[in-house]
Amino acid sequence: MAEQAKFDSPVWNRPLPEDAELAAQVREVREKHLLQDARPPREVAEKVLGPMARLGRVFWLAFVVLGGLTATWLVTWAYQASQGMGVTGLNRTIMWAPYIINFVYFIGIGHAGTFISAALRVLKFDWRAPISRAAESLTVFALLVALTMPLIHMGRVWKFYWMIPFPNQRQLWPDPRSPIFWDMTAIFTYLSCSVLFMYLGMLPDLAIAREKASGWRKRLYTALALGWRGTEREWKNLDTTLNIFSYGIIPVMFSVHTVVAWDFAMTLQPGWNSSIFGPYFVIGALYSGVGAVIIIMAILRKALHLEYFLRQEHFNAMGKFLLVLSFTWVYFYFNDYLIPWYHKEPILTVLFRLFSSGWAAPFWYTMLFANIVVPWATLWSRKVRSSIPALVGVAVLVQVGMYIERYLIVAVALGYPELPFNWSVYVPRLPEILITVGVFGFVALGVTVLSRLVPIIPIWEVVEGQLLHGTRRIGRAIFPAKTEAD
Amino acid sequence: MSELETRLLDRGQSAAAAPKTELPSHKWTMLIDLDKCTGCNACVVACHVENNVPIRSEREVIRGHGQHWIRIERYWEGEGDTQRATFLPMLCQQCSNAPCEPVCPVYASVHSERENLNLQVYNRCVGTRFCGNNCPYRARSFNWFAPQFEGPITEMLNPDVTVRSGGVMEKCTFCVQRIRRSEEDALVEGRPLREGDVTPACAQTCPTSAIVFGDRSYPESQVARRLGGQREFQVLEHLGTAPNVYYLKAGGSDGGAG
Amino acid sequence: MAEIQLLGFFDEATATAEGVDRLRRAGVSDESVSVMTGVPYRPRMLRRPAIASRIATFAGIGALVGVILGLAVTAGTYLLYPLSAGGQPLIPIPPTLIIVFELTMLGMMWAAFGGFFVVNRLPVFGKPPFDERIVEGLIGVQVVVEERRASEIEHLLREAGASDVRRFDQAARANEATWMKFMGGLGAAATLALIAVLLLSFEVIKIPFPTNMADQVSVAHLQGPRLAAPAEAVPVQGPVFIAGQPAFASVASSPASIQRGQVLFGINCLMCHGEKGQGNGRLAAYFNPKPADLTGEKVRAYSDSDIFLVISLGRGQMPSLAENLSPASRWDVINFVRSLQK
Amino acid sequence: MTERISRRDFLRLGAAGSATGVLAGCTSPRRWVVLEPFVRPPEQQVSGIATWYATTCRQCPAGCGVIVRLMNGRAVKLEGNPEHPLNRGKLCARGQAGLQMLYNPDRLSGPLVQSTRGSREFSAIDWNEGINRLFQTLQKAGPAVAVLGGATMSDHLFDLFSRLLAAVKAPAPVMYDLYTELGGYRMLAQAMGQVYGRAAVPAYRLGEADVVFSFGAEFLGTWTSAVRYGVEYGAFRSQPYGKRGLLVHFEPRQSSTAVTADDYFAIAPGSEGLVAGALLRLIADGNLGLPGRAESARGLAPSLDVEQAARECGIPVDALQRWARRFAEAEHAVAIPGGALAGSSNGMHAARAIEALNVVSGSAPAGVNISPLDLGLARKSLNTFADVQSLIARMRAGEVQVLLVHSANPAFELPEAAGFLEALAKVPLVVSFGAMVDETAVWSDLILPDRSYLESFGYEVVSPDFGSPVVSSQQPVVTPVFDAQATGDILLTAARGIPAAAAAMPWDDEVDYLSQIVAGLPEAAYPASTPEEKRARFRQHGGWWQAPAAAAPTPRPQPFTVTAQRAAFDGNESDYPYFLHVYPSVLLSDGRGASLPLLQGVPDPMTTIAWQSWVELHPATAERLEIRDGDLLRVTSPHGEIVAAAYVTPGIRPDTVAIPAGQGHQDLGRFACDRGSNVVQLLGAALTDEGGGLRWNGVRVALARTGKRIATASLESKVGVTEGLGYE
Repeated sequence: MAEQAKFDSPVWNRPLPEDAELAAQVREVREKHLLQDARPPREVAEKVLGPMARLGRVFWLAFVVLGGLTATWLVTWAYQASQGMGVTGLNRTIMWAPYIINFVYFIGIGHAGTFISAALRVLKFDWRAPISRAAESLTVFALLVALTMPLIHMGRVWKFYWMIPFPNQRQLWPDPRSPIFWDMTAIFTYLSCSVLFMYLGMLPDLAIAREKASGWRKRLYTALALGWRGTEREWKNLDTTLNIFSYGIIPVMFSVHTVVAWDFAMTLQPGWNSSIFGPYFVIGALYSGVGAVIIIMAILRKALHLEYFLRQEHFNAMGKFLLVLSFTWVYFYFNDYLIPWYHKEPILTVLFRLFSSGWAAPFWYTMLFANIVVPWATLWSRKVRSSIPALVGVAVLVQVGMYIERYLIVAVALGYPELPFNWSVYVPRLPEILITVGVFGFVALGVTVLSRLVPIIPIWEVVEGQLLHGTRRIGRAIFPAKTEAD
Repeated sequence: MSELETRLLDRGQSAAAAPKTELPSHKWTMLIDLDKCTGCNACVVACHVENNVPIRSEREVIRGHGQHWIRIERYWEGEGDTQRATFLPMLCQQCSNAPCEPVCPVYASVHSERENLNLQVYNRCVGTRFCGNNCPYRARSFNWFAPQFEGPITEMLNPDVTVRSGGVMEKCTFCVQRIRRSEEDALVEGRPLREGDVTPACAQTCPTSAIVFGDRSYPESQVARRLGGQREFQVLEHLGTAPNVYYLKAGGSDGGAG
Repeated sequence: MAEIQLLGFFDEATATAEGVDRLRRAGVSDESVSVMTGVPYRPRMLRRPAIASRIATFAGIGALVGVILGLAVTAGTYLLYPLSAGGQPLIPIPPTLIIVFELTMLGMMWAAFGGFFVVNRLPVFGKPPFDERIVEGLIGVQVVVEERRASEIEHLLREAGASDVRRFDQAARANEATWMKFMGGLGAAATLALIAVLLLSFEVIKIPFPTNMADQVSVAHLQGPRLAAPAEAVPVQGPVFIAGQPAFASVASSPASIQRGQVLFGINCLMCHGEKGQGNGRLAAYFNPKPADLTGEKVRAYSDSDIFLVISLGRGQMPSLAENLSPASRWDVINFVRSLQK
Repeated sequence: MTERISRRDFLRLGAAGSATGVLAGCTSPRRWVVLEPFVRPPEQQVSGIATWYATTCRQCPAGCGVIVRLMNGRAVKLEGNPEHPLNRGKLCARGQAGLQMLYNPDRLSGPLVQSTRGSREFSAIDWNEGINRLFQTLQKAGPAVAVLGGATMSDHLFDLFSRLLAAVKAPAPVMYDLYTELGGYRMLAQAMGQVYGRAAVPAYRLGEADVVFSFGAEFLGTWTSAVRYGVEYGAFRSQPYGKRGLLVHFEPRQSSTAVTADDYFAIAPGSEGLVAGALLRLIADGNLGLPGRAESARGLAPSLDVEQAARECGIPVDALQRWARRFAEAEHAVAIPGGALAGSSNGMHAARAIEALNVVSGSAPAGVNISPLDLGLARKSLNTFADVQSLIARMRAGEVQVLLVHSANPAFELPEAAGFLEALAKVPLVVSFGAMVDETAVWSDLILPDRSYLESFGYEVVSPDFGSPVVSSQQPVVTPVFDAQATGDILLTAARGIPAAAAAMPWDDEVDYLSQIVAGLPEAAYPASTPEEKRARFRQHGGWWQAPAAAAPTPRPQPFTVTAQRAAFDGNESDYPYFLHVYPSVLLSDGRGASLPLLQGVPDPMTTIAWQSWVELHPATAERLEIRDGDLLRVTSPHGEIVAAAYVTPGIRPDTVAIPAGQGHQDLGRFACDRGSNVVQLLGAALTDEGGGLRWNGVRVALARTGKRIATASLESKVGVTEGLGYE
């Protein structure tokens, strides 16, 4: 072990100032900021890889429960496919609802991961480093689920490949006019590029894990790391590729949810055919997505003992983010509401009446409470933002609120077509409830298992950040400072 | 062998009888005179029988899975004690700018320019139900379950019409099988289609002749002659779907034409 | 002249830069030196020359391919299947733009990913110089030198501050030949997979999965047993026969009628009565008595009206063909049979 | 090759029928869907040639001509016979559904016996044994035979039954069913007899009418020949030179006829006669209308106070005044007495009052010509409820040894108070000819299932008769689907052993009988010379009729008086606060349609409810009793109680509840049984003042919630259609 001490270079073991007062300040800065709190890479890696490999009782319990939910999902789906879509609560007026609500919701969740990784990378927000991979893994599983939702929803799911442009015996391809085709192209692009993006960013960490692990994990990481050594050429190419992905995936992300919004906006359904639906859905997606990332962060922090990486500063920043998104979302929602309200378009007036005083009022007010009142009332306070339980509480409320919002748009508005003879109300039945609960379980299972298989904190990004961050003394005060290396 | 030649051969015509040019185009149009509609439902039953539309059980109807290609929408007009019901037969409007068509990812809902028809190709349908949502008339019905025809009831199924499997969208076709049959008959006899050759099941049975069907592009047809009057309107005209089903408002007459 | 690879380990960047400088001064070319780190140190920090990445080129080509693919999928589909939908023009531009955009981005990112693999020759086969300590934070400086200068360079590195120097022999390098083979194998596998999917999608390999509507219940009874017409009932098209009157509405024999009759004979009669009507059709062997020889004396003696009745009502084992042949078609067949008798 | 191909196999091959299929050696209908289906709708392909047969619809007594489309020996579609003078190519919902009568999965195959009545434990016997049992009992019974038939029994069968009964000196068949009772056939015929001298169901020509008053006549839904009235109504609405007739409807409930009317008055139940009387009074006193109208009205108008009458009926006086003037001034004005009159105690008075309006306007109905053409064939006449009561009395007195029930379902259709089932216990042998096990078959000993109307022969003299007589032909369009025997043949077979009957019924079978009847008809509209050709053409065209006569003789009214009479109701107002309005369901009619999924599953036009029965309530009533749609209500009358689901609708008077007949079967197959409730159970057995009809429109009921609810199987959105967009 004496040999090892030599590796602990001064970069990672920065001495405290002699002055006791300044030393206290530095200690405070280090406590607050992960990137100031530099530790030797070996130690950082150990903080990630250690808990990851220790599969405790809680993990197995979660695995069994979430695996059970996933199985419920698949079994219910098989039942529904064999019996027919009639087992759901859908009817001749409301032909879309449960699965499309889930579809929109999960696509929305999938937005935050890439947003945090790519957009914040482009903007050089270094604090995002420890969050990005957890967010990306959420993206991947949420998108996977979102991709299955239109399939679950199909009347003849065994013919799903008819929607794929591939030469076939039918001699017919899908119609590119259909928003469903746009959807599939956009989601496929987004999902595949998200997976590649996540994998690229993971390569150096997999190389670290390869060196540290043993047994089957060693073999797994050896294969996954592809012989990454960290040569200067590899690093440069990785940086370029990641930049291309970051710039590329941001417009794709916007397009995905815009296209999802167009699924609705392209129709003649009152309450759907609104031109603001695209940006409104994108913001809604980010809103619920950032909320979901906050929840995942809190859970992973607890489960994998990531207190070192995920600090108050991160929750604080995410809280601010949530608040800003809430403002933006309200702005769009108000737009979508105000204009038809002002026009007094009859059928939309019916919908508004329904929301404000009809049977849907409890849902609508809950949604407004969860999406507006609570975030606005609480998130301005640093205290709330920094308190993990409080912030998670708000984030959970936002999830509830955004789910209800999708429910109101998809299931309620659809029940009010222009000919009042056909109005209808959607009441969920057991199959779609089981499937919905099941897919939540599946996403949780995916993130849980993945967080035990790959380093869920990007070690190299944290270490790089720590390398580039230091303190600066101005007068008698110590401040965190950042080196702009690029 | 071309499709047309095969069809002619089946009717005992040698392939040489097939016209070398394109088949003539039509503007199939339906006219529903609300002044004459009595809500008797004869059209509904006739349609069920002609087009093998399954009857759904009570439980299914309660769940909103009732399946009809044409239905009589009954509205109430007026207030309080003077409230009076009105009937509006609603079926696929065979829109020229059909909102259901472009949203279908698999070309199951397509347009026939030649015949001015909105076609539904059951065997292509994968059941996304996008078309159903996008139909402002809610004229499309989905097979929530596979249809059930009990015992000998299968014998009365019309062999000209496919029985749609579960998970497939269906809708009024203007009895395209009858159009096809009449077209063939005309071809075999070497004459153009005449007014009255094609009548969908609903128009045929309608006791009051409230439903009239014909080719709008033929100026002597009943529909062409009766179009353009004061009473004419189209349902949800403002949406720009350009339906090919025209309605005549109740409470007036166009005198002698009907 | 054998070469050897040295791997020196430095604690931090300043010493590494010093080492790199010394190597350069010692006449070791920049190409022979490579730095390995667990953290992305910028080349400037280590006094290494700047590196240009070719990934962007790949991404650009990918984007171009994406544009072409997007146009092919959209416009190609419209042109191959000129199906009208929703009153839109045959090639609607706005939806095309959406697809082209998505596929452009897809092409760009996939190509960048692929480029990353190609440029870096990933995955690495063989055992190029590496040490676990690099991931723990040490900076490795790899130098390829002639064997005779090895100790000189090692000394130089240690002097610059290297805490340790490891020697690797010539064999410790990435195996590019294996990499090429691997990539080739990958390509072959992808091609095979594509072919397999094509075989499935063109139903050359058919998965016996029910296609639902192919087995039609509505036409099932066309296959089932023919039901006899109800006795004594008269269809709307008219009675077949009224006592004391000849059969109705005969069609005069003409080349057109005979030609129609031939086609209809082929459909409805040939399988029993044979191509020339001699009672020797493919199914004749199954019958006792045999199907009638239509060119024989007996049938010649029949009046047209009698033949019409036999076709309409059936006789013995011959079923009624009233459902298959309209009255006019029956006369066409009779005219054809008469032409056979000539 | 010694093995022989079976006929069935051969037929399979033959049936494939298509050139390419057979020549290629693959005879599968898959061809139609496998080669092309993925790129084109299969409807683009049509195959085979259809055969059409003309016959007569027997879903209701009217006798519309239908043509049946056959593919490969299967009936696949019914359509109106365009040649038929009654319905002119049109058909109603019930007619369209007729194929399910033929292909109903619950039809019986072969005769059944039941050892204990009501046990529903039937055992199959063969036909010889079944007919033999009938024959032996008939032989022993002598004149103690009774026949209870329904109005949809074919006239030829009625003739055979009548001949059999006459031969054994038994009273004539009793022809009575709920459908004709609710339609007022018998009562209206009686009233026509009093007014014009010939008792026949009236037929009103509307094609040229300027004003039509409909007094509870649901002539566009169920009344007499709804199809013909539909045709008439279509012409009535678009007459030459842009003329459009006006329709005014008087009925307590908005039926589909009321909906289509230009003006509609929700009059108090049983006040139709009062309205007609007041209109007469107004024409007479106001000296309204064309010359001669007021004079004519003065001779007929009853003495009444118009204002009081208007109050009682619930019509504003000025509206009455306006319409009286309109009616009197119209060149062609028609007043139609509806079926609902038949159930009111004052029905005959009301019918005379309404017919007096026609006398005033000079538009007598067709079909009441004083001297009808003698066709030399029998036609059935309907009996009154009083006749049924006397049959029940005979049964109770043990004077009936054998009861034959055909086309009627008395156990379902007669009120319990009539005592039919108790009397039935005294009859040693009850034979049902029902094609399915209905409620009456359950209480019978022997079931000899008749063929459905699409499998059997017959003729029907069309009634109502719109000007010239029509004998509609009935012939089988398919070979029997089930092992059922024509009742006519059974009767002829059984009669052979009874000498008197054998002499009266000398035919080999019913086809022989029909051939002789048809041969005796006068010259028809189509050419036919020999008797053989006559028979063939009769079947080919779907009946016998003559070219329309230039002008049918106008019947001259007999002297008659009109009196204003108030209707009587069972139950006092405090215990039973609501009038009960019973009406035949547009789809299920009196309940015989309940076995057809096509009629069960198609929504009722006014409520859009399928598969269920309901009680229609006014929103004010519902609010007072705190009733919502789907609440199960206990409806109590002085005679019984039923439980049915509420349906709140503005289309009914607040003091009235309406329940359709048709549901509430315990039997009649899987589609009918255990659905809803039978409104007949609320009725008593009281007779109307005149004419011996059942007073089914004179009952008051009380409503109470049971606390249970069911989901309403309706197509409409109740919120949507009642609240709508909220801006109208």
